[in-house]
Parts: sequence; structure tokens; C-alpha cells
Amino acid sequence: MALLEVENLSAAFGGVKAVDQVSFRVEPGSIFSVIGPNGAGKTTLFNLVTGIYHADSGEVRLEGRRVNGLKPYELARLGLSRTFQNLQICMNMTALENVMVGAHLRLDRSPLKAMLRLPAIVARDRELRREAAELMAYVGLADQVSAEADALSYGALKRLEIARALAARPKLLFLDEPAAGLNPTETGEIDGLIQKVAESGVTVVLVEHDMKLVMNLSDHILVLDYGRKLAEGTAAEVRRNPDVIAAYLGASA
Amino acid sequence: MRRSRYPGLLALSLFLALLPLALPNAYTYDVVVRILINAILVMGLNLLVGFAGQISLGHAGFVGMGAYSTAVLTTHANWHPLPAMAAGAALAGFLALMVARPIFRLKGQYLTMATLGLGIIIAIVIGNESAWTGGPDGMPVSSLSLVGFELSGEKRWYGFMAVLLVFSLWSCQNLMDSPFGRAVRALHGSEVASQVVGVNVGRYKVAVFVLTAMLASVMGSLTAHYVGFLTPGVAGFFHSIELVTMVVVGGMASLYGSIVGAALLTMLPQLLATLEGWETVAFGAILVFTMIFMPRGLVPTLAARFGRTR
Amino acid sequence: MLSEFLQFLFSGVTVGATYALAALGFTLIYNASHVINFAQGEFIMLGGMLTVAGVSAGLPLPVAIALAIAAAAVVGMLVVRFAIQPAKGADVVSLIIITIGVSLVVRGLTQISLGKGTHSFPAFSGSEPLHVLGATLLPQSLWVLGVTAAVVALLGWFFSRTLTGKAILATAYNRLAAQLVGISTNKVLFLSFALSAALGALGGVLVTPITMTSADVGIMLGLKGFVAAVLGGLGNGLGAVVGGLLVGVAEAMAAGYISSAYKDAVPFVMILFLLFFLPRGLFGARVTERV
Amino acid sequence: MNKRMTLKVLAGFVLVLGTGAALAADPIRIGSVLSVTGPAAFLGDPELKTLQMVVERINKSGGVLGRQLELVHYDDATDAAKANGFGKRLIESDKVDILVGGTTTGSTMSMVPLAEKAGIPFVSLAGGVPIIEPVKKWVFKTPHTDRMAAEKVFEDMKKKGISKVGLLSETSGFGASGKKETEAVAGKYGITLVANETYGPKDSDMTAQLTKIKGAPGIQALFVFGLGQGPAIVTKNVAQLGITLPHYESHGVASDEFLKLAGKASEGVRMPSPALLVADKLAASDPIKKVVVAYAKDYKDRYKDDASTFGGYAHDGLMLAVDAIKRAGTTDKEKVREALEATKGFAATTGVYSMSATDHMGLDLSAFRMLEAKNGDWVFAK
Repeated sequence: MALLEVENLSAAFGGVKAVDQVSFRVEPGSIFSVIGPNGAGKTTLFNLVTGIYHADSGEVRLEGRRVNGLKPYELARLGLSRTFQNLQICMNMTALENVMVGAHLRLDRSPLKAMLRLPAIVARDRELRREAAELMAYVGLADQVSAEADALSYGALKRLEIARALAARPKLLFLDEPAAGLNPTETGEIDGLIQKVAESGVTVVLVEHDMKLVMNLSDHILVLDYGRKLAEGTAAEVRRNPDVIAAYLGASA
Repeated sequence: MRRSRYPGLLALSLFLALLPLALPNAYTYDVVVRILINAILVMGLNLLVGFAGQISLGHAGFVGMGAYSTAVLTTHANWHPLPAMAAGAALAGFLALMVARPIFRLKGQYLTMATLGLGIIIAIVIGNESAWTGGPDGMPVSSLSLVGFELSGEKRWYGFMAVLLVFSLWSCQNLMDSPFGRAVRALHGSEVASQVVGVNVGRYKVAVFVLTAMLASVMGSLTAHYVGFLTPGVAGFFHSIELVTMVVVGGMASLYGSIVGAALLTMLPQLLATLEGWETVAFGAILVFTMIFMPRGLVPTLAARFGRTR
Repeated sequence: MLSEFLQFLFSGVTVGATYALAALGFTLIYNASHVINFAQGEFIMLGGMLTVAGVSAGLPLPVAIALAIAAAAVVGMLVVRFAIQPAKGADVVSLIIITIGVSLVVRGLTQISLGKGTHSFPAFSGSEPLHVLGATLLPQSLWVLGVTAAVVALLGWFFSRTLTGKAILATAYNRLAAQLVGISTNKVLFLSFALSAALGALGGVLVTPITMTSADVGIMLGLKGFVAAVLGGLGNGLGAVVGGLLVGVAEAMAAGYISSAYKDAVPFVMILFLLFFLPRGLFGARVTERV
Repeated sequence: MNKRMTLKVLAGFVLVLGTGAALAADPIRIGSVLSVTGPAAFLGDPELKTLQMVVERINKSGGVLGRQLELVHYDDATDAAKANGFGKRLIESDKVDILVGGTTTGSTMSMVPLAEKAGIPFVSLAGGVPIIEPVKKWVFKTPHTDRMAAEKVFEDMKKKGISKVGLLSETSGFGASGKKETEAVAGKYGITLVANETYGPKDSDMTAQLTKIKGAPGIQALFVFGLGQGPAIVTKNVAQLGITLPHYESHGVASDEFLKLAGKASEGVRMPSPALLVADKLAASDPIKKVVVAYAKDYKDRYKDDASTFGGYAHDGLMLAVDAIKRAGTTDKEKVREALEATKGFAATTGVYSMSATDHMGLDLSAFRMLEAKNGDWVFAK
């Protein structure tokens, strides 16, 4: 069974069909990428699937269960996590705390116990800090563990988002343009990181502009144009598809 | 928030233990007790305003509910102050829940408008129901007797409130450094991001709001018993503004800031008391200047200047 | 019965027109800058108090009125220069707190310089009440209503037909875009504050013969004007007027038919109900957050 | 000169030196908490001005017991809870000898426990009955109670055969307390309240309430209990609605300002008032004429504004305190208290005060005069 199934998903904003009858399946353990020219509806598709926007029609199934209309925090309980194209880091917290928030659902959230700082809470807290620090090291931020979030560079914040998403221990991770705005070295590092994440068993869905990155990483690629599915397949298949070539040449050449 | 919180707590405890040496008479004790009460109240409000980023312009309404609950229940129904206090807190919490649930389904600063209205309604009810509350002229309140111990006189109150302040600071720090608190701070930083990691944003906002409302109610009860006399002004719009001002001047999301803010703005009227009229002007000017020159508030700004973070 | 109802209605509409003018001021500034200006009530107070001061200094009434309105507009601009502009980039909450601070300063200074007493000046066209179906209405009420209507019409024309008006609207809609097409959002800010201060002062002048004035009338007027603006959908001019009249009439009806003691609570109960049950209906379209 | 003589002379020197030192360093401190701002500023402002003026005058003429007076005053902004704090400050920190103040009943009541506990004489300027009933050892007051105002009005109504009255009261402390007392004493005069409405202190239109009152069955008169501009608006609204019922106000409008604000509409309004408003019209034989005229003139000269009866309460409070200190010959608190309680036939602006152990106000209904607005002036009502 596919981990994620999307069927005939559509959404319109002010009369513009941002996503139009899109269907696809994401197999567990794979890296799935969504590409397309600017304004093709990639991020909107992400926002629909992750519960930020509501679809007008169509269906989204997670492990066979219909999840349309669920709020993002409900989807999080089902093992779905994501990062954002324009960063959504809590600048009022430290970098480490941002990662710790990611573990929210796995923790005892009782305010009363917290206020009295019962021993169990103290122990769990210590453990959590270590876990979060390890995750930061995992994404390559070992030296930023004690920094405030607003002191981090753009590239570091992108990784921090990934670390936060991983702290939730998701089955399915959506990465929205993780390499946007990064220089080639940083992009290479992100490439390696994504591969490492996928190898650890997390299914990754990716929106990305950087073709090299996508082609290099993806098991399966979905191409969107004007909100519609243009093509689908492996990197090689997509690369050969004349429609895709036309769309990309037409758009960017 | 990573530094250990114990040096600060210890310093505060030491300061509070030594402070009586510098207090010559009952009046100075009185001012300090009022500062301590306000400090706890403002710390609570800061959880909502500074940490969760939700503004309440009617917080004094909850203070008034607590104050009048104990006053009315002990005076008219002969209740013991402690259950009366609990009843007040429960009532405030319930009301906060009823109001917050529909409000937090909406995005944006609707809480500001709702709390503004709620606070004024509570003040009007208190002012009108004079058979119970004594109306605008106010009502006397009996002193507080805890189990076998009469809490009366400024010095006893000072001791009690000093301990309570340190405890409140400790537990507020604990709370904000817990999964609950991090979720609350995260939703202020980014609602979407916190949703995505599983934080039910609406529920957490409601929870903080209810918590601060109950805390405000308890502090209101204590104020009533301490001062021994209550007027509807305790629930009024201006008092709400005063409380928010203390939060803002001291520093949003800074618990020590709340103590400083409460201290400064409680002492201000005492300093300006002989300059009738100028008090309003000074109060307003301080608000404007703080927001312009120290938008983060006194304590965080100074802390940053002296090179420490939070 | 009918005459009673009519009397309540007249009472409500008269008071409501005052709220409407206050609400219009809120709306104007909110549109231009997304500032909720809690000092709006003080502009109304300034209109009345400065006119009184002018008259007692020996100026003829029309001159005093003109000067008072102009002075209020200047105060409005001073507020922008010394309180709003320096706090550039502050969030909504900080701006609310700043305007509250401003209102305290303005009220305090007025109290110190012009005293705490209550004042009034004669109605513009006599105080002989008009009789309508057994109810009575003061000619001054007609002045208030007439001028309010005229102001609404003028503002409508201003925003839809003049370049400056459109610039203000554009700034409200998208500040950055407005800047990019060459609109000076700074000028817009000054203009909107001056305009709403002048409007508030005009309202203050008009109602003084009916309601009298003192240095502290601004608080309640400001709060109720805010309620009216919210009821009418913050940012909607016509809505502000409707909101103001609605609040005024609801208060009068409550005082007449339910309980005069709880009349003052009515606008605030209305705001809670609105937020609970009709938030979208009166607040305009739903906004989608871009992520 | 023998030894004993020498000692006596020495002792005398020491005494003189001692009092001399006291003279220079030790003024008599009068503590006062007034509502100079906020809703009751209408009362507190003239009270403070009066206290400052009278203290200056007394000091210029040599002070009391050879000592200067020093006024220590704080503004409670019409918040009784604040008054409580300032009361503590006056007693504990400023160490005043006597308290004169408390503009509102609320402010006074919040300070009563402090004065009682500290044992310091306290002359209140507020009208509420609870201040002196039951009698509190250390607490006195100068104004008539609001109950007396209601009684005076009802007395007048009874004379005119009025028994069905519509009450319109303000929701301020003054009005609320007035409402309570009015309701309490109505029965005593055979009066039924056929309507009982309220308005807010900042309301700008009361036609709704008045329309309701006008329609009350059998109504014969209107009684308004309020302060400041509210009653003036009510009076204008009464004229607008063409209500011709006899219109009574409380002593809350006892000022010329009311006449100015209400304009022509005030014609015929009746109210109980201290004599201050009609000082020049008092009979020459009236025991308080001299005091009242002098106070009104001094105030006008000093502040270019008409004296109000509320300032008069402050004048009386301070003069009562000074008189008691003079008679006690000391500022010893217990002795001053006893002297205050023993005040007899003391003529002041409000009336002639005669206190006793059971009466800490010392005024009767006769000190209230029924006045009527005629041609923009207050005159004795017939």
C-alpha cells in the first residue's frame, strides 16, 4: 500500500485554479519530488496535503485513511511533518528549543506537573535536550546548539527546520524548497542530508527548483504546470518527456 | 532560557530577605507588598502577552472577579476565604474558557477586543450590584486567616508575598521551560510551524488565557484581603491598561522584567502623588517612550546591552 | 407607545451619531496604517474643549470652532511625528499601547491647562425642541446627523474620486506595493491622522451643546467609538456609521425598555456576540496566510 | 537667688527654648487624601484649593498654637483603594497630626480602619451615612449626609402634597449612595418611588430614562440624584421633553456652574443646599453669614472662580480641626479627638456644628436650605 495517496485534488483561489485534478502516490521509503515552473502550484499542493489550506475537491489518504480536512496538528499525530519555503522558525526561542518543540507530541504536556517541576519532568527534559542536540549535530549544526534562533544564518535555519521536523519522528516528511537561496556548497550538503534522512527510513516528499538536486535524489518525480499534472515518473523518464522539456524551455529559456 | 535559573532565584530571595532592613515603616512595607502582588499578577499576564503573544485589555476584569468573589462570599455568605478564593478562580477560569473558545477559532487580535469588552462588562456589573458589592463606594473585606494563622499587618503580608513571589517566579520559569511552555512560545513565534509539529494552537491559547485569568483572580482575592477595602476600580479599564503597561515596560516574555515593571509602575503614583494631574501625563509619556526607545522592555534591553542573553 | 419608541430612537440616533463620528476616525486611521488609535476620543474632546477655550478668550464662535478643528489636526500630526513614526515597524500591540499613552498625555495636558470643569456653548440654531409624533428632537441633533451624513458623503467622494484618497486606500491594501508605485506612505500617515483628528474635533464641537464637554469625555467616547468601528467592520467607513448608530440606538432602547443601569454594558455585550457568532460577516473576507 | 529659683528659671529657659525649637522645626501636619482627578474631581478640586488657601491664610496670621500648619496631600484619582495606600503613607510615613479629607464615601471608608487602628482624628469631607453610623471613635465628617438631602427634599414634597416620585440617580458613588438612602427614607415621608432609573456619569442623553419616568402612573415629581454635568443634561432633557413635573435635585448640583450649564432649562429646579450659594442673601442675623461671605470672597479673589459648597466642606473640616487643636492646646491625638467631639455651636460655611459622643457630624436638617433656580440664580425657595 502506498503511504500517501492523492486523488483528483483541486483548489481554487479567487477563481484561479491553483491545483487542478492532481493525483499521485508516494511509496514508503522513497524520495518523491514535485517540480514545475514558478507558479505551477507546487507549494499550494503542499499546503493542501499538509492541512494548511483546504481542498475544494478530491481526496488525500495517509496509509489508506482519508485525511482531508484534518488540521496540521492532527496530521502531525498521524506522522506527517514538513518544512517551509519561507522559513517558519520561532525567533523568540533558542535554536535548540526550536528543535525541542518538534518533539511536542512525544512529551508530557501537563502544565501543572511542569510548574512544580516534578522529577520525572526534569529527567525527561534532560533527555530531550540531549536528543535535540544530537539532531542538531545530525543536520550539521553541532556548533550552534547554544545559539539563539535569530543569530543563525539563513542556511543554518533551513537545516534547523529539518531538525525540528525530524524531532517529531515523522513517517512522511515534506520539504518545501530546502535548497532555495543556498550556495552550491550548502546545496550539496543539503543533498547529502536528505539522502541520509531517506536512508534512515523516513519517506521524503520534496518541492525543489534546483534541478540537479532533484534529478540526483528522487526516486519518483511529479511535474506540475498551471496547477495540472504534466508528467510523472523516474528522473530519466521525466527528463525525456517532451511536454516537460517544452514547459521548461518555454518558461525559462 | 538555557542558563540555570537558580542563581537568579537565589539573588531575588536574598534581596527580599534583606529588603526589610531598608524599610523604615508600615507605609514602605505597604508599597512593597503592593509591588509583590502586582509582580505576580504581571508575571501571569506576561505568560499570555509576552510569551503567547495574545493581548488582553480586560485582565483587570478577572482581578476584580477574584477580589469580589472572596469579598462577597466571606461577607455575605460567611465563607472561609480559601474556598471563596478557589470559587473566584474557578469562576474566572470558566468565564475565560467560555469567551476564549470561540475567539481563538479566529486568527488575529480579536482577543484584544473581546477582553476589552469583557473587562468593562465585569466592572459595570460590580458597580451596579451595590446590594452585594457596595457599588462605586466599595466594600470592606475581612482579613485573611490561613489555617490557624491570621494574615494581617504589613510585615506578615510582606513575608507571605515574598515567599509567594519567589515560588511564582520559579513555577512560571518551569512552565515556560516545559513542553507546554515551549508550545506556547512557539505558537507566538510561528503559528504554522507549531501546528505542523502537532501543537493544537487554539487549545494552547485557550489554556494560557484560562490559566492567567485564574492566576489574576487569585491575586485579586489576595489584594482584597490585604487592602481590606475594595472598589470597582480594581476591575476597571484603566487598571487593565496599567497591568499591560507593567508587562510592556518591564519586558515582554521576561519574567524578571515583570517584577521590575510592577515595581516601577507601582512606585510611580507614589512619587507623583503630590503632582495632581501630571501623573496621567507622566504615565502616558512613559508608555510612549518605552515603546519607542525600548520596544522590548527594560530588562531585555538592558540585558542585551550588558551582553547577556535573557 | 409609539411616541415613547420614537423618543428612544431619537435619543439613540443622536448619541449614535457621536459614536459614528468617533468610529469614522478609527476607521480612517486603521485604513491608512492599521493602527487602532485609542487616542481618537481625545480628538473629540479637544474639539469641544478648545472651542470653549476660544469662546471664553473672546473669539466669535465660528472662529473658535475653526481654530479648534485646525488645532486638533495639528495635534494629530504631532502624534504621528513624535509617537507613531519613531516607533516604525512596531507591531499592532505596541502601537495600541502607544496610542493609549498618547491619549493619557493629551487628556492630562488638557486637564492641567484648561481645567477639570464641565463646559458648554449654545446650540447653533436654538434649543426649542421639534415635535415629531409626540416625541421631541433638538435642532442640534439634526446638525449632528446632517454633518455626519455630509462627512460620510465627502469621505466617499474623497476616497473614490481623488488621487490622495486613492493613495490612502492603496496604502491600506498593500503598503509595500503603494510605496513601490511612488505613494509616500509617510504623507498618507500624516494625512490620515490629521483628517481623523479634524473629524473627531468636528464631532466634539457639534455635540458639545447637547452633551457638554470636559477634559475627560474622551475615554468613553473613544471606547464606544471603537466598539462601533469594530461592529461596522474595522476599516469600513459606512460600516462605522452604521455601527455607531446601532450602538447608540441599542443603548437607548436598553435604557428605555430593559435597564438603564446596564445600558453602558450593551455595546460591549454586542461586541462579544459579534465575535462569537458573526466574525466573518462583519469583518470582511477571510485572509489566507502565505507560507 | 536661691537654688530653687535658679532651677525654676533654668527650667523656664529650657521650656522656652524647647518650644522655640518646636516652633521652628515642628509645624502641625494636616494630612489629606482628596479625589483631585477622576470622576469626583468636581468635588476634590475645590476641596484641595480651599485647604491650600485656608492653610496659607492661617499661617500668615501666625499659625495655630504658635505653630505653622503644613498641608500634606495626595490625590487618590477617585479610587478608594488608592486612598487606603495614601492613608497609610500619611499616618506611617508623613506622621501627620490629623486627617482632613476623603472626598468620596468610598475613599473615606477605606481609610477609616487605618485611622481607628492608629488612633488619629479624621475629619471626612464625604456625605455617606456609613461614615458616622455607627459612630466611630476617631472619625468625624462635615457635609450633610445624602440621607438628609433626601429627607429635606421629601419634607418639601410632603408640604406640597406630593407622594408619587420618579427617581433618576447617577451610577457614581455619590448617586448610588443617594439612591440607597432615598429608597430607605421614602417610606418615612409617605412617598412612593413610582419610577427608579439610573444614568452613567458620562452619559450624554437621558431622554430615554426620562421618557420612561414621564410615563410612570400617577407621577407627581422628579427627583434627580447626581453630580456635575449629568444633572445639567437631565435638566436640559426635561425641558426638551416638555416635562412640567416639579423637578428636585440633590445638593450635588449646589453650584453656579449647574445654572450655567443647564441654562434656561434650570428655571424652577429646587434643591437642598448649604447656604454658601446664597451667602449674600442670608439674613444679617444668621450666625454663619460672616464665615460664608468671607470664604466665598476669599475663594473668588484667589482662584477667579466661584466657590462651591464642596470647597465649603473642606473649609469647615479644616476649621473644625484647627478649632479643636486650639481648644485642646496641643496636637495630642486623644485630646484633639476629645475636643472635636466637644465642638459646640461652631459656625462654619455649611452650618453650625455641635458634635457629641453619638453625633460625629453635628448638623441638622436646618443647615440645609431649600433653594430654587430663578432667572439664572439660586434663591430661597418659597
